[in-house]
Amino acid sequence: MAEIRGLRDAVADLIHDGDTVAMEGFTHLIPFAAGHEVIRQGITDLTLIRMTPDVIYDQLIGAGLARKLVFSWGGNPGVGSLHRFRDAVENGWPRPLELDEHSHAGMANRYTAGASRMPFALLRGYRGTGHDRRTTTVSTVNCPFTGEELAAVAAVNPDVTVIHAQQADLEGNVQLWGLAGVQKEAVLAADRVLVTVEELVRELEPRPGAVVLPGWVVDAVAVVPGGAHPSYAAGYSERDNDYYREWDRVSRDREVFCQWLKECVTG
Amino acid sequence: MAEIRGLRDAVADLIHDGDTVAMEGFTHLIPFAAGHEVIRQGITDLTLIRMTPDVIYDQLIGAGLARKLVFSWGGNPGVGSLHRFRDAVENGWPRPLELDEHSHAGMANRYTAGASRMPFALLRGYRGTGHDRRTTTVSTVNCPFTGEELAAVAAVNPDVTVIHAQQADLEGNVQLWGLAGVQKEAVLAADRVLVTVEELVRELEPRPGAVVLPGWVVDAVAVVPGGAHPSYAAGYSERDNDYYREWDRVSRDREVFCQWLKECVTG
Amino acid sequence: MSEGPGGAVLMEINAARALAGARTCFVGIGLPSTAANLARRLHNPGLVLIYESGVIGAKPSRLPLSIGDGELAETADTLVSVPEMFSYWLQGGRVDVGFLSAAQLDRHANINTTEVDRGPGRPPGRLPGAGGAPEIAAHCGEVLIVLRHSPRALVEHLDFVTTLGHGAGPGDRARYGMRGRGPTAVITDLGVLRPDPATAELVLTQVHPGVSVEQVREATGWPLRTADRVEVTAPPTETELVELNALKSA
Amino acid sequence: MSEGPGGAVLMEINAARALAGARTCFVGIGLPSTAANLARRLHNPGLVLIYESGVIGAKPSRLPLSIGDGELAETADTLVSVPEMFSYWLQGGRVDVGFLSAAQLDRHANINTTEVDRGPGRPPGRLPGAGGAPEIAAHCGEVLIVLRHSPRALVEHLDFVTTLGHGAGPGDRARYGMRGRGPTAVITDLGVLRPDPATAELVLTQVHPGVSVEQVREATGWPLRTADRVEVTAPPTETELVELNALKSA
Repeated sequence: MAEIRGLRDAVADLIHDGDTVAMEGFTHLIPFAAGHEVIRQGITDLTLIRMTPDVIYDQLIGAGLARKLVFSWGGNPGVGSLHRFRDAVENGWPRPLELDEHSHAGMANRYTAGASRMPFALLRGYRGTGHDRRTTTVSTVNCPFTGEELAAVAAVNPDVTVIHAQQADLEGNVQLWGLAGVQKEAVLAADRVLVTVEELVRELEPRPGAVVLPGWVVDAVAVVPGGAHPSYAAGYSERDNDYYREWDRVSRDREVFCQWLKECVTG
Repeated sequence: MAEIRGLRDAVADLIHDGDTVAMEGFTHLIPFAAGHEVIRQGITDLTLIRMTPDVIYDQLIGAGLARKLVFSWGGNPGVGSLHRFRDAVENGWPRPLELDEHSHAGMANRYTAGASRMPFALLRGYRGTGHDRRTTTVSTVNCPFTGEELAAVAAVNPDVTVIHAQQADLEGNVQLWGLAGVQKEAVLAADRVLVTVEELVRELEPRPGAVVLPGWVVDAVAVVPGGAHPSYAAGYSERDNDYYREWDRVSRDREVFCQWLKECVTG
Repeated sequence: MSEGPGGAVLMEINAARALAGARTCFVGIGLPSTAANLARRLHNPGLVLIYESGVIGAKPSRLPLSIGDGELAETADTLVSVPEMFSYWLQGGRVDVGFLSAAQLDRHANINTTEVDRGPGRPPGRLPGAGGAPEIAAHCGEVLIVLRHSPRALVEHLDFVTTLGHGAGPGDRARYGMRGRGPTAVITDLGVLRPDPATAELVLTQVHPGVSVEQVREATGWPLRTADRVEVTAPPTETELVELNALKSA
Repeated sequence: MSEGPGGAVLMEINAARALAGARTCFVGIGLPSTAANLARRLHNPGLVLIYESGVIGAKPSRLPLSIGDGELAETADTLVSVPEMFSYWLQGGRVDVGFLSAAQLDRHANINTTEVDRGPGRPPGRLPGAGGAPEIAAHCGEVLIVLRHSPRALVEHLDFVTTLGHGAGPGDRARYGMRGRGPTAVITDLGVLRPDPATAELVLTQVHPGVSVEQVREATGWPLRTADRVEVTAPPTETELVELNALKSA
């Protein structure tokens, strides 16, 4: 059963140096506050998994905490490049970043396989592209019924998945609604799960389109209102598009970034 | 875009002799009225697909319209045997019934593969059982990453899928809620789709746990209040458990069944 | 006490007792449903009932007739699609205990619910088939089998293997890549059988009050071995009987 | 008219025009989103906008900055998970038209959005990567590519193949099991290129008003072939310009 606890303790207990960590959220409900807590605690040598490593992973990468990135689209949505990600890949600053690179469909299937506790998943994809030559996590299988060759992608099973949701009740049952991304799969694929929530409620009131995660698949719930900012939580906040635009300027320069890190996170 | 039409015309247009037909609904929302219309029109030589061929398929089988059944559990839930199904399998009455028999997990995966337009799906299952010796739709593949042997099941792609739902709007967008079974997958796996609904509404009001099917994946919507009876439609009706119990008596005897067929369906 | 209502009650109560430590339970209709709901009332109010119809965390006030009854959905923590149920929750290893029944059961706890031979000149008798059983047996942390004891049910050879229990003996489950422990107890109206850790063969470990070991042997279709010490099931407590009656008459 | 705002507007308007007959459209951010939303306003109000974030049937009143903007979700016919979007809806063949952009595009409409060479002694310049593009190109009924015309974008050789268009020529898509028709038009700020049915090589079929064929050739990194008859794009209508402005200022 999920324990309701403080963010600092939950992060310290659940995320360790060298872990494989997925912080998911497709534009919506991105667990920024938890990511910043990881930076504050200096938890390092992480393998970071995320379909869309946007600003939160740019920050973790820039802080030097990631040794590897498993992903499918690394940009600042609607703005441009992720400069810290680029600097790590192109120049190895502040440290080299190993990549395991997929398409969205491939990553979605990898999470699905992980949640289903299968070693791999099938899709029609990748063929004719350069991806399979750069990764060991894409292969092919032939259909035993039709003979057709299909793409196979290895499951991902993070050590820890971190997500942000709108609500949890006192028993740690979690409800999120709006764009639900790949969060359910990322949670069920993981060994340990941390959920930050906007608020704790006495009882979860069923909502259209909601995903409910029973407390018994979650290890810890931390109440962090605004914990998705500059991403948003439908019903609680709006996406801070200015922050994403401003990030382009902050992240472009190593010194400006380091200054930001000190002022806004590690304090 | 789905056309709103009468049940008789919709069935006549969409379901033909020799078709592979899936009428889905896991206890809830079983499209009985559409099944009875198929019986009235004498559409025959059908391959019937359904995870739980309960009383509706017992009736179609007893009426002699099915040449093959693709399924995973053939009983009268909570009551006992499906006597018409048994009579067809054991005695070939009123005609022999070919079987393609799976587990629930296998059938669910077959629909998922069908909806995903993949030729097959993977699961951990079937191994050590007798199923794979009786069907050509179970095989094995080895994981290209771990070498592990896994079960492969062939996709099902019905010619027609028929489901019952609570509501449609005037453009044929469909909403169903409560136990959603495998209906979305059965619809998306099919070439043609007929949905009977409890009522037509001006606008679908989003509901917790609802499945929404856009009108452009549905061919015809027919308004048939009570069209799931003796199954039920959450929010509209209750399951008629007495009917299921009484079916045991009606179906046990060929003559009583034929009498019932004439009195209650073909008129 | 012999076969009959008394034994049936102890079968239900014993099954409920076996759920004392479980967090999540995959429930079928009939006796498993009775046992799981009884456990919630008696000693495990937090037990999460999962039904293959897509229901997680049902809290029914009365026993459902089918696994798709409306009350299961209405009282659930969450509803999921049937494919999700089988992939993420059952195959995903999220269920501690599964309940199964059997038309035929062999000494290694393999199960037949597909068809039974009825002798020469007659076609096999058709049963409902697999349903969720093969994957429940494969993926749940452990499986409890409940059935009425008779030589026609506990047989030397299955007419069809619908669901693998312990296969042909130790190692078979691992060889087939099954992750759960498989059947850990067979609870009947006469007593309880458990697999011998060394051979995976079911042995009699417990008889219900008033039932003799001999009686159980006679009701078993293979030469039944008994544990070194066969215990006697604790008789139903007043509370157990009261709650069972309340559940059934609700 | 040359490269510049006029051409950019015609690129957007042409892309919107190309959606006149589509029922469903897979939309990325930027120009595709502008084109799709413009098509809804101009001539295809029933066009179903699908975003890879899980949104089916979005009806935004203003242009979203990201594919996960709240308004997309709030105005949708339904929301689905990202795995479902890619499996049931995109791979399931439910989308008529997909839009893609490209950092590099070759003559067979293959796309690079992964990395570009920057010359000796410098590491390749890193781009965002694949995202949904490879499967959009594989599964949509057809794909429209929109990008600004330049010799650095329309290149002789891709530095990396992120997304397969027509591979090395006719037959490659079929050989790789791809079901959609692949790229059917490349709409730039100078004109429109379409694959020659015989060779699958992109040829110039249309120039925007005031743009010469020679200008397009100079802006293309491979020796560009032209169709027998190169048409001139109809200039933007008053309505098209008004609606485009309204959309952008909303």
